[in-house]
Amino acid sequence: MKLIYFAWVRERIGMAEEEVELPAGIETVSDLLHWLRGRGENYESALQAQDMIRVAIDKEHSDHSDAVAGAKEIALFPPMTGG
Amino acid sequence: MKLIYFAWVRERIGMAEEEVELPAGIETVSDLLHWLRGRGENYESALQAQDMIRVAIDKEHSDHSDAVAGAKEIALFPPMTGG
Amino acid sequence: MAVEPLVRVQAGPIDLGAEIAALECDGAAGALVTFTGTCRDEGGRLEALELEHYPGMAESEIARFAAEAARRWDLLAVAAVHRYGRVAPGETIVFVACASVHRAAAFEAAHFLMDYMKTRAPFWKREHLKDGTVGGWVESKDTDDHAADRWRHVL
Amino acid sequence: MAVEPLVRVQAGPIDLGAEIAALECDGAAGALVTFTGTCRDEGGRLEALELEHYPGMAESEIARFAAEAARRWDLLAVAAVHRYGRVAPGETIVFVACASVHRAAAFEAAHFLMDYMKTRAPFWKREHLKDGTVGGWVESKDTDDHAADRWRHVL
Repeated sequence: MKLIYFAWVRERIGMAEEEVELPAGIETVSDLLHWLRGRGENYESALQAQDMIRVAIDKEHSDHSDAVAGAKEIALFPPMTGG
Repeated sequence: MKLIYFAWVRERIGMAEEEVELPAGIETVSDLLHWLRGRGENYESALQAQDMIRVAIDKEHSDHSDAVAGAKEIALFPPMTGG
Repeated sequence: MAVEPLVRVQAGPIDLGAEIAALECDGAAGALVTFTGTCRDEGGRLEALELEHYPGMAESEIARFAAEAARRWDLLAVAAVHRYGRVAPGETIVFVACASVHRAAAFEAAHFLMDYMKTRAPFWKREHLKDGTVGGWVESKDTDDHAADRWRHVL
Repeated sequence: MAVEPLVRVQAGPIDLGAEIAALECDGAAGALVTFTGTCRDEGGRLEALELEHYPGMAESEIARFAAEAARRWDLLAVAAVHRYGRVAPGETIVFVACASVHRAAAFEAAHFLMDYMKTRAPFWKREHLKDGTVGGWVESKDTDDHAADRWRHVL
Protein backbone atom coordinates (compact mmCIF):
# COMPACT_ATOMS: atom_id res chain seq x y z
CA MET A 1 0.00 0.00 0.00
CA LYS A 2 1.24 3.48 -0.84
CA LEU A 3 1.30 6.12 1.89
CA ILE A 4 1.62 9.76 0.87
CA TYR A 5 2.26 12.76 3.13
CA PHE A 6 1.74 16.50 2.74
CA ALA A 7 2.82 19.79 4.33
CA TRP A 8 4.16 19.48 7.91
CA VAL A 9 3.22 15.80 8.10
CA ARG A 10 5.57 15.22 5.13
CA GLU A 11 8.28 17.41 6.66
CA ARG A 12 8.21 15.74 10.08
CA ILE A 13 8.15 12.21 8.70
CA GLY A 14 10.95 13.23 6.36
CA MET A 15 9.59 11.79 3.13
CA ALA A 16 6.81 12.47 0.66
CA GLU A 17 5.68 8.88 0.19
CA GLU A 18 6.52 5.26 0.86
CA GLU A 19 5.28 1.74 0.21
CA VAL A 20 4.30 -0.26 3.30
CA GLU A 21 3.07 -3.76 4.08
CA LEU A 22 0.47 -3.50 6.80
CA PRO A 23 0.71 -6.15 9.52
CA ALA A 24 -2.37 -8.19 10.36
CA GLY A 25 -4.83 -6.40 12.65
CA ILE A 26 -4.61 -2.94 11.05
CA GLU A 27 -8.22 -2.51 10.06
CA THR A 28 -9.03 1.20 10.27
CA VAL A 29 -7.29 4.48 9.56
CA SER A 30 -7.01 4.90 13.33
CA ASP A 31 -5.19 1.56 13.60
CA LEU A 32 -2.86 2.65 10.79
CA LEU A 33 -2.02 5.94 12.56
CA HIS A 34 -1.22 4.14 15.82
CA TRP A 35 0.95 1.64 14.02
CA LEU A 36 2.85 4.36 12.14
CA ARG A 37 3.51 6.28 15.38
CA GLY A 38 5.31 3.22 16.70
CA ARG A 39 7.69 3.19 13.75
CA GLY A 40 9.91 6.02 15.00
CA GLU A 41 10.39 9.49 16.44
CA ASN A 42 9.70 11.15 13.11
CA TYR A 43 6.31 9.44 12.75
CA GLU A 44 5.42 10.13 16.37
CA SER A 45 6.27 13.82 15.93
CA ALA A 46 4.18 14.06 12.75
CA LEU A 47 1.16 12.13 13.96
CA GLN A 48 0.95 12.63 17.72
CA ALA A 49 -1.84 15.20 17.41
CA GLN A 50 -3.72 12.31 15.87
CA ASP A 51 -7.18 13.91 15.91
CA MET A 52 -5.85 16.72 13.76
CA ILE A 53 -4.58 14.46 10.98
CA ARG A 54 -6.77 14.41 7.89
CA VAL A 55 -6.96 11.33 5.70
CA ALA A 56 -7.79 10.58 2.10
CA ILE A 57 -8.19 7.01 0.86
CA ASP A 58 -7.63 6.75 -2.88
CA LYS A 59 -7.99 10.54 -3.14
CA GLU A 60 -11.29 10.78 -1.26
CA HIS A 61 -11.72 12.38 2.17
CA SER A 62 -12.14 9.65 4.78
CA ASP A 63 -12.67 9.27 8.50
CA HIS A 64 -10.37 7.73 11.09
CA SER A 65 -12.93 4.97 11.55
CA ASP A 66 -12.91 4.00 7.86
CA ALA A 67 -11.48 0.63 6.81
CA VAL A 68 -8.14 0.58 5.03
CA ALA A 69 -8.67 -2.79 3.33
CA GLY A 70 -8.45 -2.53 -0.44
CA ALA A 71 -6.93 0.97 -0.43
CA LYS A 72 -4.18 1.58 -2.97
CA GLU A 73 -3.11 4.99 -1.68
CA ILE A 74 -3.67 6.55 1.71
CA ALA A 75 -2.73 10.21 2.16
CA LEU A 76 -2.12 11.83 5.57
CA PHE A 77 -2.03 15.60 5.95
CA PRO A 78 -2.82 18.59 8.20
CA PRO A 79 -6.10 20.53 7.95
CA MET A 80 -6.26 22.19 4.55
CA THR A 81 -5.57 25.88 4.04
CA GLY A 82 -6.46 26.48 0.40
CA GLY A 83 -8.54 29.26 -1.11
CA MET B 1 -42.46 73.77 -7.45
CA LYS B 2 -41.01 71.48 -10.10
CA LEU B 3 -42.67 68.14 -10.74
CA ILE B 4 -40.73 65.51 -12.66
CA TYR B 5 -42.03 62.21 -14.04
CA PHE B 6 -40.36 58.97 -15.12
CA ALA B 7 -41.13 55.83 -17.13
CA TRP B 8 -44.85 55.07 -17.59
CA VAL B 9 -45.86 57.88 -15.25
CA ARG B 10 -44.11 60.28 -17.65
CA GLU B 11 -45.64 58.60 -20.69
CA ARG B 12 -49.20 58.63 -19.37
CA ILE B 13 -49.06 62.22 -18.16
CA GLY B 14 -47.51 63.14 -21.48
CA MET B 15 -44.61 65.26 -20.25
CA ALA B 16 -41.30 64.82 -18.44
CA GLU B 17 -41.64 67.77 -16.08
CA GLU B 18 -43.63 70.87 -15.27
CA GLU B 19 -43.76 73.81 -12.86
CA VAL B 20 -46.85 73.98 -10.67
CA GLU B 21 -48.26 76.32 -8.04
CA LEU B 22 -49.81 74.20 -5.33
CA PRO B 23 -53.16 75.47 -4.01
CA ALA B 24 -53.57 75.94 -0.29
CA GLY B 25 -54.34 72.75 1.62
CA ILE B 26 -51.90 70.47 -0.24
CA GLU B 27 -49.75 69.39 2.66
CA THR B 28 -48.56 65.87 1.97
CA VAL B 29 -47.43 63.84 -1.04
CA SER B 30 -50.76 62.06 -0.80
CA ASP B 31 -52.61 65.37 -1.07
CA LEU B 32 -50.46 66.26 -4.10
CA LEU B 33 -51.30 62.98 -5.84
CA HIS B 34 -55.03 63.44 -5.27
CA TRP B 35 -54.87 67.01 -6.56
CA LEU B 36 -52.91 65.98 -9.68
CA ARG B 37 -55.43 63.23 -10.46
CA GLY B 38 -58.14 65.89 -10.63
CA ARG B 39 -56.24 67.82 -13.28
CA GLY B 40 -57.19 65.57 -16.19
CA GLU B 41 -57.52 62.14 -17.75
CA ASN B 42 -53.79 61.83 -18.35
CA TYR B 43 -52.96 62.42 -14.68
CA GLU B 44 -55.73 60.09 -13.52
CA SER B 45 -54.47 57.35 -15.85
CA ALA B 46 -50.88 57.80 -14.62
CA LEU B 47 -51.63 58.05 -10.91
CA GLN B 48 -54.81 56.04 -10.27
CA ALA B 49 -52.85 53.09 -8.82
CA GLN B 50 -51.78 55.64 -6.25
CA ASP B 51 -50.24 53.18 -3.78
CA MET B 52 -47.85 52.04 -6.47
CA ILE B 53 -46.45 55.49 -7.18
CA ARG B 54 -43.01 56.10 -5.72
CA VAL B 55 -41.93 59.59 -4.71
CA ALA B 56 -38.66 61.45 -4.30
CA ILE B 57 -38.51 64.89 -2.71
CA ASP B 58 -35.41 66.79 -3.78
CA LYS B 59 -33.87 63.51 -5.00
CA GLU B 60 -34.49 61.55 -1.81
CA HIS B 61 -36.95 58.67 -1.46
CA SER B 62 -40.01 59.84 0.45
CA ASP B 63 -43.32 58.50 1.74
CA HIS B 64 -46.83 59.49 0.72
CA SER B 65 -47.33 60.90 4.20
CA ASP B 66 -44.32 63.24 3.94
CA ALA B 67 -44.86 67.01 3.81
CA VAL B 68 -44.30 68.80 0.51
CA ALA B 69 -43.65 72.22 2.05
CA GLY B 70 -40.25 73.57 1.08
CA ALA B 71 -39.64 71.02 -1.68
CA LYS B 72 -38.01 72.34 -4.83
CA GLU B 73 -38.44 69.21 -6.94
CA ILE B 74 -40.84 66.32 -6.48
CA ALA B 75 -40.41 63.26 -8.70
CA LEU B 76 -43.15 60.68 -9.29
CA PHE B 77 -42.36 57.31 -10.82
CA PRO B 78 -43.23 53.59 -10.90
CA PRO B 79 -41.38 51.02 -8.76
CA MET B 80 -37.76 50.91 -9.87
CA THR B 81 -36.38 48.13 -12.05
CA GLY B 82 -32.67 48.80 -12.13
CA GLY B 83 -29.78 46.42 -11.66
CA MET C 1 -11.75 54.36 8.55
CA ALA C 2 -14.42 54.22 5.85
CA VAL C 3 -13.39 53.60 2.26
CA GLU C 4 -14.30 56.00 -0.52
CA PRO C 5 -16.87 54.25 -2.73
CA LEU C 6 -16.32 54.46 -6.46
CA VAL C 7 -19.73 55.18 -8.00
CA ARG C 8 -20.60 55.93 -11.62
CA VAL C 9 -23.70 56.16 -13.79
CA GLN C 10 -22.83 56.10 -17.48
CA ALA C 11 -24.26 55.72 -20.98
CA GLY C 12 -21.27 53.87 -22.44
CA PRO C 13 -20.30 50.21 -22.02
CA ILE C 14 -18.83 48.96 -18.76
CA ASP C 15 -15.32 47.55 -19.19
CA LEU C 16 -15.10 44.75 -16.62
CA GLY C 17 -11.36 44.30 -16.88
CA ALA C 18 -10.74 48.01 -16.37
CA GLU C 19 -13.19 48.18 -13.44
CA ILE C 20 -11.51 45.26 -11.67
CA ALA C 21 -8.02 46.64 -12.36
CA ALA C 22 -9.07 50.03 -10.92
CA LEU C 23 -9.93 48.32 -7.63
CA GLU C 24 -6.35 47.43 -6.73
CA CYS C 25 -6.47 48.06 -3.03
CA ASP C 26 -2.77 47.68 -2.17
CA GLY C 27 -1.55 44.53 -0.50
CA ALA C 28 -4.17 44.32 2.22
CA ALA C 29 -7.22 42.86 0.47
CA GLY C 30 -7.60 39.13 0.30
CA ALA C 31 -11.11 38.72 -1.03
CA LEU C 32 -12.81 40.43 -3.96
CA VAL C 33 -16.40 39.68 -4.92
CA THR C 34 -17.84 41.10 -8.11
CA PHE C 35 -21.37 41.04 -9.46
CA THR C 36 -22.12 41.62 -13.12
CA GLY C 37 -25.68 41.98 -14.34
CA THR C 38 -26.01 41.31 -18.04
CA CYS C 39 -28.77 42.13 -20.49
CA ARG C 40 -30.45 38.82 -21.41
CA ASP C 41 -31.63 38.16 -24.96
CA GLU C 42 -34.99 36.81 -23.75
CA GLY C 43 -34.88 33.83 -26.06
CA GLY C 44 -33.73 35.92 -29.00
CA ARG C 45 -36.73 38.29 -28.90
CA LEU C 46 -34.89 41.27 -27.46
CA GLU C 47 -33.20 43.92 -29.60
CA ALA C 48 -32.16 46.12 -26.67
CA LEU C 49 -33.13 47.30 -23.21
CA GLU C 50 -33.74 51.00 -22.73
CA LEU C 51 -32.81 52.21 -19.27
CA GLU C 52 -34.35 55.46 -18.11
CA HIS C 53 -32.82 57.02 -15.00
CA TYR C 54 -33.18 60.02 -12.72
CA PRO C 55 -29.96 61.99 -13.24
CA GLY C 56 -28.46 63.19 -10.01
CA MET C 57 -30.58 60.98 -7.80
CA ALA C 58 -29.28 57.79 -9.45
CA GLU C 59 -25.72 58.69 -8.50
CA SER C 60 -26.59 59.93 -5.03
CA GLU C 61 -28.72 56.89 -4.14
CA ILE C 62 -26.08 54.42 -5.31
CA ALA C 63 -23.43 56.36 -3.40
CA ARG C 64 -25.66 56.18 -0.33
CA PHE C 65 -26.01 52.36 -0.54
CA ALA C 66 -22.30 51.95 -1.20
CA ALA C 67 -21.46 54.06 1.85
CA GLU C 68 -23.94 52.01 3.90
CA ALA C 69 -22.25 48.79 2.75
CA ALA C 70 -18.88 50.22 3.79
CA ARG C 71 -20.36 51.16 7.17
CA ARG C 72 -21.88 47.72 7.83
CA TRP C 73 -18.99 45.57 6.62
CA ASP C 74 -15.25 45.83 6.92
CA LEU C 75 -14.47 46.75 3.31
CA LEU C 76 -11.26 47.87 1.64
CA ALA C 77 -12.92 48.91 -1.61
CA VAL C 78 -16.44 49.33 -2.98
CA ALA C 79 -17.40 50.08 -6.55
CA ALA C 80 -20.80 50.35 -8.21
CA VAL C 81 -21.37 51.27 -11.85
CA HIS C 82 -24.78 51.39 -13.56
CA ARG C 83 -25.57 52.03 -17.22
CA TYR C 84 -28.43 54.02 -18.66
CA GLY C 85 -29.70 54.41 -22.22
CA ARG C 86 -29.75 51.54 -24.72
CA VAL C 87 -28.09 48.30 -23.72
CA ALA C 88 -27.77 45.36 -26.14
CA PRO C 89 -28.13 41.69 -25.10
CA GLY C 90 -24.87 40.39 -23.67
CA GLU C 91 -23.78 43.83 -22.47
CA THR C 92 -23.28 44.63 -18.80
CA ILE C 93 -26.01 46.70 -17.14
CA VAL C 94 -24.59 46.87 -13.65
CA PHE C 95 -21.28 46.11 -11.98
CA VAL C 96 -20.67 45.90 -8.25
CA ALA C 97 -17.43 44.99 -6.48
CA CYS C 98 -16.54 44.69 -2.80
CA ALA C 99 -13.07 43.92 -1.47
CA SER C 100 -12.30 42.89 2.08
CA VAL C 101 -9.83 40.95 4.15
CA HIS C 102 -12.67 38.49 4.84
CA ARG C 103 -14.56 36.69 2.09
CA ALA C 104 -17.87 36.62 4.01
CA ALA C 105 -17.84 40.44 4.30
CA ALA C 106 -17.11 40.81 0.59
CA PHE C 107 -19.90 38.38 -0.39
CA GLU C 108 -22.49 39.89 1.93
CA ALA C 109 -21.71 43.50 1.09
CA ALA C 110 -21.89 42.86 -2.67
CA HIS C 111 -25.19 40.97 -2.28
CA PHE C 112 -26.63 43.75 -0.12
CA LEU C 113 -25.57 46.41 -2.61
CA MET C 114 -27.18 44.55 -5.51
CA ASP C 115 -30.44 43.94 -3.64
CA TYR C 116 -30.67 47.68 -2.99
CA MET C 117 -29.68 48.63 -6.53
CA LYS C 118 -32.58 46.50 -7.81
CA THR C 119 -35.21 48.15 -5.68
CA ARG C 120 -34.05 51.64 -4.71
CA ALA C 121 -31.82 53.02 -7.45
CA PRO C 122 -34.00 55.17 -9.76
CA PHE C 123 -33.75 53.23 -13.03
CA TRP C 124 -36.56 51.87 -15.20
CA LYS C 125 -36.20 49.28 -17.93
CA ARG C 126 -38.17 49.03 -21.16
CA GLU C 127 -37.83 46.34 -23.83
CA HIS C 128 -37.22 47.03 -27.50
CA LEU C 129 -38.03 43.90 -29.47
CA LYS C 130 -36.44 42.52 -32.63
CA ASP C 131 -39.76 42.75 -34.47
CA GLY C 132 -39.48 46.56 -34.19
CA THR C 133 -42.10 47.03 -31.48
CA VAL C 134 -41.44 48.67 -28.16
CA GLY C 135 -42.36 46.25 -25.40
CA GLY C 136 -43.72 47.30 -22.04
CA TRP C 137 -41.88 48.68 -19.07
CA VAL C 138 -40.37 45.84 -17.08
CA GLU C 139 -42.43 45.24 -13.94
CA SER C 140 -40.80 45.23 -10.54
CA LYS C 141 -40.77 41.94 -8.69
CA ASP C 142 -41.97 41.26 -5.17
CA THR C 143 -39.02 38.91 -4.80
CA ASP C 144 -36.69 41.86 -5.29
CA ASP C 145 -38.46 43.83 -2.56
CA HIS C 146 -38.23 40.88 -0.20
CA ALA C 147 -34.56 40.45 -1.05
CA ALA C 148 -33.90 44.08 -0.12
CA ASP C 149 -36.07 43.89 3.00
CA ARG C 150 -34.09 41.11 4.61
CA TRP C 151 -31.04 43.37 5.00
CA ARG C 152 -33.01 45.58 7.41
CA HIS C 153 -32.37 42.93 10.03
CA VAL C 154 -28.68 42.46 9.38
CA LEU C 155 -26.32 43.86 12.06
CA MET D 1 -29.83 19.90 -17.03
CA ALA D 2 -26.61 20.27 -15.08
CA VAL D 3 -23.87 22.54 -16.37
CA GLU D 4 -20.36 21.28 -17.01
CA PRO D 5 -18.12 22.89 -14.36
CA LEU D 6 -14.86 24.36 -15.59
CA VAL D 7 -12.19 23.31 -13.05
CA ARG D 8 -8.45 23.84 -13.20
CA VAL D 9 -5.47 23.56 -10.88
CA GLN D 10 -2.43 25.34 -12.28
CA ALA D 11 1.06 26.63 -11.45
CA GLY D 12 0.87 29.73 -13.67
CA PRO D 13 -0.93 33.03 -12.98
CA ILE D 14 -4.69 33.24 -13.24
CA ASP D 15 -5.82 35.70 -15.93
CA LEU D 16 -9.05 37.18 -14.57
CA GLY D 17 -10.12 38.81 -17.80
CA ALA D 18 -9.64 35.59 -19.74
CA GLU D 19 -11.47 33.54 -17.11
CA ILE D 20 -14.46 35.86 -17.15
CA ALA D 21 -14.50 36.02 -20.96
CA ALA D 22 -14.44 32.19 -21.12
CA LEU D 23 -17.65 32.11 -19.08
CA GLU D 24 -19.84 33.64 -21.79
CA CYS D 25 -22.95 31.53 -21.31
CA ASP D 26 -24.97 32.64 -24.35
CA GLY D 27 -27.85 35.06 -23.93
CA ALA D 28 -29.53 33.37 -20.99
CA ALA D 29 -27.45 34.41 -17.98
CA GLY D 30 -28.33 37.59 -16.15
CA ALA D 31 -26.17 37.39 -13.05
CA LEU D 32 -22.49 36.58 -12.71
CA VAL D 33 -20.75 36.50 -9.33
CA THR D 34 -17.00 36.10 -9.16
CA PHE D 35 -14.71 35.61 -6.20
CA THR D 36 -11.02 36.34 -6.38
CA GLY D 37 -8.70 35.41 -3.53
CA THR D 38 -5.47 37.36 -3.61
CA CYS D 39 -2.14 36.78 -1.87
CA ARG D 40 -1.81 39.49 0.80
CA ASP D 41 1.53 41.12 1.52
CA GLU D 42 1.06 40.76 5.29
CA GLY D 43 2.21 44.29 5.98
CA GLY D 44 5.13 43.99 3.58
CA ARG D 45 6.71 41.00 5.36
CA LEU D 46 5.75 38.42 2.76
CA GLU D 47 7.97 37.49 -0.20
CA ALA D 48 5.66 34.74 -1.50
CA LEU D 49 3.22 32.04 -0.49
CA GLU D 50 4.12 28.48 -1.34
CA LEU D 51 1.07 26.34 -2.05
CA GLU D 52 1.50 22.59 -1.77
CA HIS D 53 -1.30 20.47 -3.23
CA TYR D 54 -2.33 16.86 -3.72
CA PRO D 55 -2.24 16.37 -7.50
CA GLY D 56 -5.26 14.50 -8.77
CA MET D 57 -7.25 14.88 -5.59
CA ALA D 58 -7.15 18.70 -5.76
CA GLU D 59 -8.85 18.63 -9.18
CA SER D 60 -11.32 15.91 -8.29
CA GLU D 61 -12.38 17.54 -4.99
CA ILE D 62 -12.90 20.95 -6.59
CA ALA D 63 -14.86 19.31 -9.41
CA ARG D 64 -16.98 17.58 -6.80
CA PHE D 65 -17.85 20.86 -5.00
CA ALA D 66 -18.53 22.60 -8.30
CA ALA D 67 -20.90 19.81 -9.36
CA GLU D 68 -22.60 20.01 -5.95
CA ALA D 69 -23.07 23.78 -6.38
CA ALA D 70 -24.61 23.16 -9.81
CA ARG D 71 -26.91 20.56 -8.28
CA ARG D 72 -28.09 22.80 -5.43
CA TRP D 73 -28.55 26.01 -7.38
CA ASP D 74 -29.88 26.80 -10.82
CA LEU D 75 -26.59 27.70 -12.49
CA LEU D 76 -25.73 28.38 -16.11
CA ALA D 77 -21.97 28.27 -15.59
CA VAL D 78 -19.52 27.37 -12.82
CA ALA D 79 -15.78 27.86 -12.88
CA ALA D 80 -13.16 27.23 -10.20
CA VAL D 81 -9.43 27.72 -10.68
CA HIS D 82 -6.79 27.25 -7.96
CA ARG D 83 -3.07 27.90 -8.14
CA TYR D 84 -0.27 25.87 -6.62
CA GLY D 85 3.44 26.58 -6.27
CA ARG D 86 4.83 30.03 -5.49
CA VAL D 87 2.42 32.95 -5.51
CA ALA D 88 3.59 36.55 -5.04
CA PRO D 89 1.67 39.20 -3.07
CA GLY D 90 -1.02 40.75 -5.25
CA GLU D 91 -1.40 37.63 -7.39
CA THR D 92 -4.61 35.63 -7.52
CA ILE D 93 -4.63 32.35 -5.60
CA VAL D 94 -8.15 31.25 -6.34
CA PHE D 95 -10.92 32.26 -8.73
CA VAL D 96 -14.53 31.15 -8.55
CA ALA D 97 -17.40 32.22 -10.81
CA CYS D 98 -21.08 31.28 -10.85
CA ALA D 99 -23.57 32.48 -13.44
CA SER D 100 -27.33 32.19 -13.10
CA VAL D 101 -30.55 33.80 -14.21
CA HIS D 102 -31.06 34.79 -10.56
CA ARG D 103 -28.55 36.83 -8.60
CA ALA D 104 -29.27 35.12 -5.27
CA ALA D 105 -28.37 31.72 -6.76
CA ALA D 106 -25.14 33.10 -8.20
CA PHE D 107 -24.15 34.73 -4.88
CA GLU D 108 -24.97 31.71 -2.74
CA ALA D 109 -23.35 29.17 -5.05
CA ALA D 110 -20.11 31.16 -5.27
CA HIS D 111 -20.01 31.63 -1.49
CA PHE D 112 -20.68 27.93 -0.92
CA LEU D 113 -17.96 26.94 -3.36
CA MET D 114 -15.40 29.21 -1.66
CA ASP D 115 -16.26 27.99 1.82
CA TYR D 116 -15.64 24.43 0.66
CA MET D 117 -12.47 25.32 -1.23
CA LYS D 118 -11.07 26.77 2.01
CA THR D 119 -11.66 23.68 4.10
CA ARG D 120 -11.84 20.64 1.83
CA ALA D 121 -9.63 21.23 -1.21
CA PRO D 122 -6.22 19.62 -0.51
CA PHE D 123 -3.95 22.67 -0.53
CA TRP D 124 -1.54 23.85 2.18
CA LYS D 125 0.03 27.30 2.40
CA ARG D 126 3.47 28.18 3.70
CA GLU D 127 4.93 31.66 4.00
CA HIS D 128 8.27 32.73 2.55
CA LEU D 129 9.35 35.97 4.20
CA LYS D 130 11.27 38.90 2.77
CA ASP D 131 14.03 38.41 5.33
CA GLY D 132 14.85 35.11 3.60
CA THR D 133 13.38 32.82 6.24
CA VAL D 134 10.68 30.28 5.57
CA GLY D 135 7.72 30.99 7.83
CA GLY D 136 5.45 28.32 9.22
CA TRP D 137 2.63 26.51 7.56
CA VAL D 138 -0.50 28.64 7.68
CA GLU D 139 -2.88 27.28 10.30
CA SER D 140 -6.45 26.42 9.44
CA LYS D 141 -9.15 28.54 11.03
CA ASP D 142 -12.15 27.34 12.99
CA THR D 143 -14.11 30.13 11.35
CA ASP D 144 -13.49 28.50 7.97
CA ASP D 145 -14.80 25.16 9.25
CA HIS D 146 -17.89 26.83 10.63
CA ALA D 147 -18.42 28.68 7.34
CA ALA D 148 -18.33 25.38 5.46
CA ASP D 149 -20.52 23.63 8.03
CA ARG D 150 -23.43 26.00 7.63
CA TRP D 151 -24.05 24.82 4.06
CA ARG D 152 -24.95 21.36 5.37
CA HIS D 153 -28.30 22.82 6.32
CA VAL D 154 -28.98 24.62 3.07
CA LEU D 155 -31.68 23.09 0.83
